Amino acid sequence: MHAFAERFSTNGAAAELRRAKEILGEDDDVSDVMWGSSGGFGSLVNGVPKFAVPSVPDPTSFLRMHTDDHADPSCRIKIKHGTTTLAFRFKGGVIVAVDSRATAGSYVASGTVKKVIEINPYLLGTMAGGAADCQYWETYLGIQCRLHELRNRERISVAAASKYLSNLVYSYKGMGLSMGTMICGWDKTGPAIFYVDSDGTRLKGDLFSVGSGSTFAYGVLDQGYRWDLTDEEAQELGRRSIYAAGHRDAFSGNTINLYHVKEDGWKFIGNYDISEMHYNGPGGADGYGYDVRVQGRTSANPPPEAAAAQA
Amino acid sequence: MSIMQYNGGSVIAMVGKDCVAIASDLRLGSQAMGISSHFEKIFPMTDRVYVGLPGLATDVTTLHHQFRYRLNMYTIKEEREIEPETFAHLVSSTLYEKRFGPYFIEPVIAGLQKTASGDFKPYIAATDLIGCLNFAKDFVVAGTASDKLFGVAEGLWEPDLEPEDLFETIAQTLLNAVDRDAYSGWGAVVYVLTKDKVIKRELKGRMD
Amino acid sequence: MDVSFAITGKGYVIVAADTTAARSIVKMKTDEDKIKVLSPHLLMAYSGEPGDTVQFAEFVERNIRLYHIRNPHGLRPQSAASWIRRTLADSLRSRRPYSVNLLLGGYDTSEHAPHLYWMDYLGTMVEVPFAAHGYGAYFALGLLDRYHDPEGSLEDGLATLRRCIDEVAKRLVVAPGQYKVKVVDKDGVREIAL
Amino acid sequence: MEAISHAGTVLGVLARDGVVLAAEKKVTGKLLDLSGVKEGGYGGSGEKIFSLNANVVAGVAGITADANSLVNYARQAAQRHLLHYNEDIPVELLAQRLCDLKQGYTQYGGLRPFGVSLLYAGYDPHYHFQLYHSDPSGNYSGWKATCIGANSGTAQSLLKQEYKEEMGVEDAVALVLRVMSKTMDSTTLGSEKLEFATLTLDPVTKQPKAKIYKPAEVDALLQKQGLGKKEDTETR
Amino acid sequence: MAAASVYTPAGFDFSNEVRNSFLTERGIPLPKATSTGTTIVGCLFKDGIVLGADTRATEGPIVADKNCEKIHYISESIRCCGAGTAADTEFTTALISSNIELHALTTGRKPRVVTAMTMLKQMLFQYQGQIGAALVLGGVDATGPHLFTIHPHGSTDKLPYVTMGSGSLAAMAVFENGWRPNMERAEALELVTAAVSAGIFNDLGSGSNVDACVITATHTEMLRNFVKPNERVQKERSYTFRRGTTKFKKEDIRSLVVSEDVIHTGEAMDTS
Amino acid sequence: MEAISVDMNRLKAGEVNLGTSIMAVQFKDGVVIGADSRTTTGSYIANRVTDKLTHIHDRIYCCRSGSAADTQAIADVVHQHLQMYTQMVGGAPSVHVAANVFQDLCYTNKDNLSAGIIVAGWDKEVGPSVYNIPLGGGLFRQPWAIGGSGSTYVYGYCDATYQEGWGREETVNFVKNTLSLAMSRDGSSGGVIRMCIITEEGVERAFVPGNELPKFWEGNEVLGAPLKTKEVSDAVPMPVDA
Repeated sequence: MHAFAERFSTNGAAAELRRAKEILGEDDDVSDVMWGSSGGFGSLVNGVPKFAVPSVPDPTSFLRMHTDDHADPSCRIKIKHGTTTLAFRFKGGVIVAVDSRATAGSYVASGTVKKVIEINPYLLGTMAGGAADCQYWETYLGIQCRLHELRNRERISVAAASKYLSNLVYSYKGMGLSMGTMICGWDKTGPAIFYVDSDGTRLKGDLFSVGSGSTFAYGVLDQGYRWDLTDEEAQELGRRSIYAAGHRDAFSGNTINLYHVKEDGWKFIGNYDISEMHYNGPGGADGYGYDVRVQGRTSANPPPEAAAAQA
Repeated sequence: MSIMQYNGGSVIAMVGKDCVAIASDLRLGSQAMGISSHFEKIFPMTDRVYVGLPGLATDVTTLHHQFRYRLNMYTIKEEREIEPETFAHLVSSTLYEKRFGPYFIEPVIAGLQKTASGDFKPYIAATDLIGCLNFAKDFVVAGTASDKLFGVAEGLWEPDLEPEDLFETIAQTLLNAVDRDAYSGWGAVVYVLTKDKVIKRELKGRMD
Repeated sequence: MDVSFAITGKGYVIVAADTTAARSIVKMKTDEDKIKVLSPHLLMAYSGEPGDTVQFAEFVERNIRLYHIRNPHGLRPQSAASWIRRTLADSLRSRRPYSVNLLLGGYDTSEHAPHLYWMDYLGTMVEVPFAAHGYGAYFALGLLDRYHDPEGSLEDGLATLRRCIDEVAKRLVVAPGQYKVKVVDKDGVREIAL
Repeated sequence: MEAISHAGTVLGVLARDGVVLAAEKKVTGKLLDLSGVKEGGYGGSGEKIFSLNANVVAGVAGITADANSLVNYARQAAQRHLLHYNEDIPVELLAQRLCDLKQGYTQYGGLRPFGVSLLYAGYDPHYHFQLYHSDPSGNYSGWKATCIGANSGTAQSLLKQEYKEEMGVEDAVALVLRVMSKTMDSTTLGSEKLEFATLTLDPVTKQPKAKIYKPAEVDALLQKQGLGKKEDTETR
Repeated sequence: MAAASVYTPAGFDFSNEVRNSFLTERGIPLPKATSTGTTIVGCLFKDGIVLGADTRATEGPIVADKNCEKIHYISESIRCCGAGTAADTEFTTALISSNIELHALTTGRKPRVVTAMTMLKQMLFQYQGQIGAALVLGGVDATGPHLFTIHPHGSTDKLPYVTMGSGSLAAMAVFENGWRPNMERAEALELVTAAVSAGIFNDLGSGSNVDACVITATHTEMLRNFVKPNERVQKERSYTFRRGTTKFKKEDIRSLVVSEDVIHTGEAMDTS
Repeated sequence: MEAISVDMNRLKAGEVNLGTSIMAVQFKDGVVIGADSRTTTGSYIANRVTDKLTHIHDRIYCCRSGSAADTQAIADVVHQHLQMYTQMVGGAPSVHVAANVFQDLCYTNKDNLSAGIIVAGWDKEVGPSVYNIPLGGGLFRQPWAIGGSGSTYVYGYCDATYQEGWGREETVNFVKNTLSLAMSRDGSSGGVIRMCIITEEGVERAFVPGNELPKFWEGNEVLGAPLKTKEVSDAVPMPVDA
């Protein structure tokens, strides 16, 4: 009796599943079991995982009421925000660089957050916005990419993967998901970057930076960017840009994680402490910091005789 | 976002053996954006009285000038230098005068008080933004990282530290606390006051 | 939506401000000069609440001039900045505060050094080697940390300024089109065409 | 004016790297309690030389009570300037402020002018070291070396003879003491008759540093210049 | 030149009020002042009054001062415990103390408790509750012992045993159970200690030590930290750092030793 | 009615409130005034033995309801005022004068005060009199007046019971009964009853402890009481015709 009602209802599990299938454009002959194991990953067997929504008339505004710490600093749930991530394409592949700070209010909750999500050996996703949202959905994306490989006997393109993610999060639009991510990888078309966010925006591009410190990163990035950078120059540019953001933005900082995506997949270049970069730089010789860089230099220009008198 | 966090910044003062130390970070922010890493919040009022003014930066400057003025007037009238305890009350009443429209500053005072025998006794105090004095025998903290500073200092402080040990303790307390505060940091400065000298050191702190 | 920049270099300060006067979504004017010459060696770029800006700038200008007339010598940049800061901080406690952000660039002829002060509407003041107000600051500060040289020649300074302007033009949705650029050095104030 | 011509001489000499002030004390005597002066209280609570601000010291000649009142006014004016402009008051401006006040008292019937002349020794970034003189009428003028009080005429001509352009502060100290010893009524110079101050730049901070000599230091200085009292006259 | 006045007449200065409401309008909420969560009590006994207070000052959830003084001096035989906004209790009692002293000098008599009470209530009423001071006023004067509570809005009550502050409920429970007329000094002191302790242990806003004050016609005894039930135990380890742990960029040492001998004579000065 | 009951919302946040039942009744030789003794801050009883009957002059008292701070301040001011009046006029003020001073204060500051006051006393001109000054600052002379939050419960009782020409005994009993009834129904009134009997001869204080308040019908257990069942007779078989 209930099964009948459920089939035509517009909410509830079955409807969600129906809706998800429409979104994903799955045709009927690809049945649920073909999606692989359900072990350890939510209700995968039901298709798109779904959330328990607060049982109030308007869950979205309910959530906003309790999470929007700008309007009400005393609210219970403080969503972590503040981040700088960037990715850019150049002749040698894709550079992905992120900071590692997580804040809750003014409190630096962690300085060792991994904001690059290694979706598979050829795909990287970055993390800005809700940490949980990014982690969950990009891991889920990883599963889908693998399934794609198994089904189609070829690697998923960056475009397809990002489209998949975009569609997923778009279906939750207005429900409070918060993510701004860059899906970076190398496919048949070469290096590729797609920006995907929880509004449903999906952009293809050469150079993106996301997060509260992104403007500072853009400043350095844009000025130093060229298509024909060498690998070393490109990595240095990524590092310096994240440093700039980590330095100026209160909500970004701690360390830099740097990745380089090449034809044979991504490679983790290193983890760099921003303070270390400030004082000593990556090589231990040239600190990035303004004060370090200009030490001993002065704008004063006393006339020669005055300078002599001073001495 | 509280007005106290608008510019960020924190100050701590500690008592040692015949010495006191006062330290602050050097950040001046405009909310999340750092503007300057040379914004001093600690000011010498006399050779042996220092005041730290964490809070809204405009009031840091205004109060610094105000205190300097009132202090100089005091010195002119009294023809002697002010003692830290007297200065603490000057701070307190200056702030309480604005009880219903306060300056957004929580001052910290550190100094060496002249005793009857001619020695110097460590003195520290803090007030809230309307001038409620808080005398302490160990340490006082204020600013955006105050809750973090409370925790670290409570663990690290111990009585009768020699000036050099006090320097290490206050420096480590401050550096570690501000590393957990988004609005404080960008370098730090420590003053250690002993009976015959004042040591000022600019620390190599995290710059993010 | 105002954007202003200032950069010090060897013996000079460059102050640049956009020239747009906007009201709501409309550009009312595109050649507005938002940099006041306060004294032979002092420049002030102002931005903020329309109305307040000009009123305050003129108030400051008149008072600085009055000081110059009344007293044996003019105010040094440091003293002028301190006075302006105090006026702004006091105004904040008046019935209707000025909501003005300032960049003050001056050349101190007595110590032969350029000075640049960043000041916001609250009366916060700090001396910096380079500064920016408005949304431009978010793009320029990181860049200036990277490229600014305190001993740079005027050409170097202008090149750095151009980088800032380009960056803002590239990334800021409401980027202004034109800027007015003035320089103060030991010889006084002059305007420069970019 | 009358009071000033009887008052203790105050002498000021401007040097390349400093300013020197010296003053003759008139109020002396065995019964005068000098315990406070010995310590050299804040701002030189002597009788003739006062510190007006971090960058200005002044020597006064005239009615002591008026002088105290003026000194207080000057200190407050300097502090007000500091509060408004966050800089030490320029020396000329401080002289001007005092003269404005002094002039005001000459203008109205029933008000007695201040019977005080002052010498201001100061430093500011505009004109570096400066020496000014102001009289009860509210006139002021800048000098390289000048003198007020009793015997100022003699001293003035001595200064005119011996002053050399571009001399250093050491030479200026010697000159001042030499002139002082010749002008003063008493034969021997000693700390009970002389107040002394210099204003120089601190070699480290490059900030002006006023030094008002304590009695013991004055004596030591005189010894060094060979103008002091003989050993046996000194109080043991 | 437009210049700001520096000296303002005595009393409160409301000039920042406008600025702060301007800031509040811009969406910046005002911060909180230190308040004393507080348990303060007082009771009558055979020969006089016993006042008691805890010693914790809080700033929101943070304990700002672990051993503050809440029993304020009004005159030799009148004391006042304060709860509420710490600065308000501090300054209000200081002001009244000063006025009481002047009053005593003018009249040439020892001040009375009602006089202090009236001054306090009139001041608090004038500020319509804006001054957040909740007080317990006790003392002995020519007319005998008196004990009052004064609420922030200026209302007063005269009772044989009183409590105020966030811990007042816990403390009152102790009084209601244990207070009797004409108690001995020791009993009363014990009861007050028990009442404050009830606040210290059962109220989050109160804590640390018990201060007490015994006032009789002839003598006032201030028992600072009368009981210390919350002494901090010895730290198990010392965490001193090795000297040289902290890296610094710049050092500037200023000697405060005033060199008496500034004259470069080379020979020692005769200071015999 | 509306004006007399204390509007809780007009109290400032955290202010001490006299929840209160107060009353004054005139009889041929004088007046009897009475009040409960409860003072509350929120749900906490700040004072359970409050004296809300406040001395204003030798033969004039007032009963206070509303904000404790406001009414104490008003009473203090009026007290001072009448002392001055006595010195200047050379004789005791009439109750009418006292009531007018109260009314003037209450009316001119009506936006800043929450005070409901009953002024009662005896004077040479008119003998006993009772004046009611409710919240807005009106002034009404009444033979009896009740006020405070508890008064709403006992208007009917007063209307039904009061009679002119009572003597002292009846009046005291009337006040005692009325207040007891009000205190039993009103949560913010309670404690003890304090009374003053003001006559030409003097002022006499009376006090009824909480456990000696007049008792009225306080209800029986209704739910727990055994049901009164009608006796059911045994079934009688219907006669059937054989």
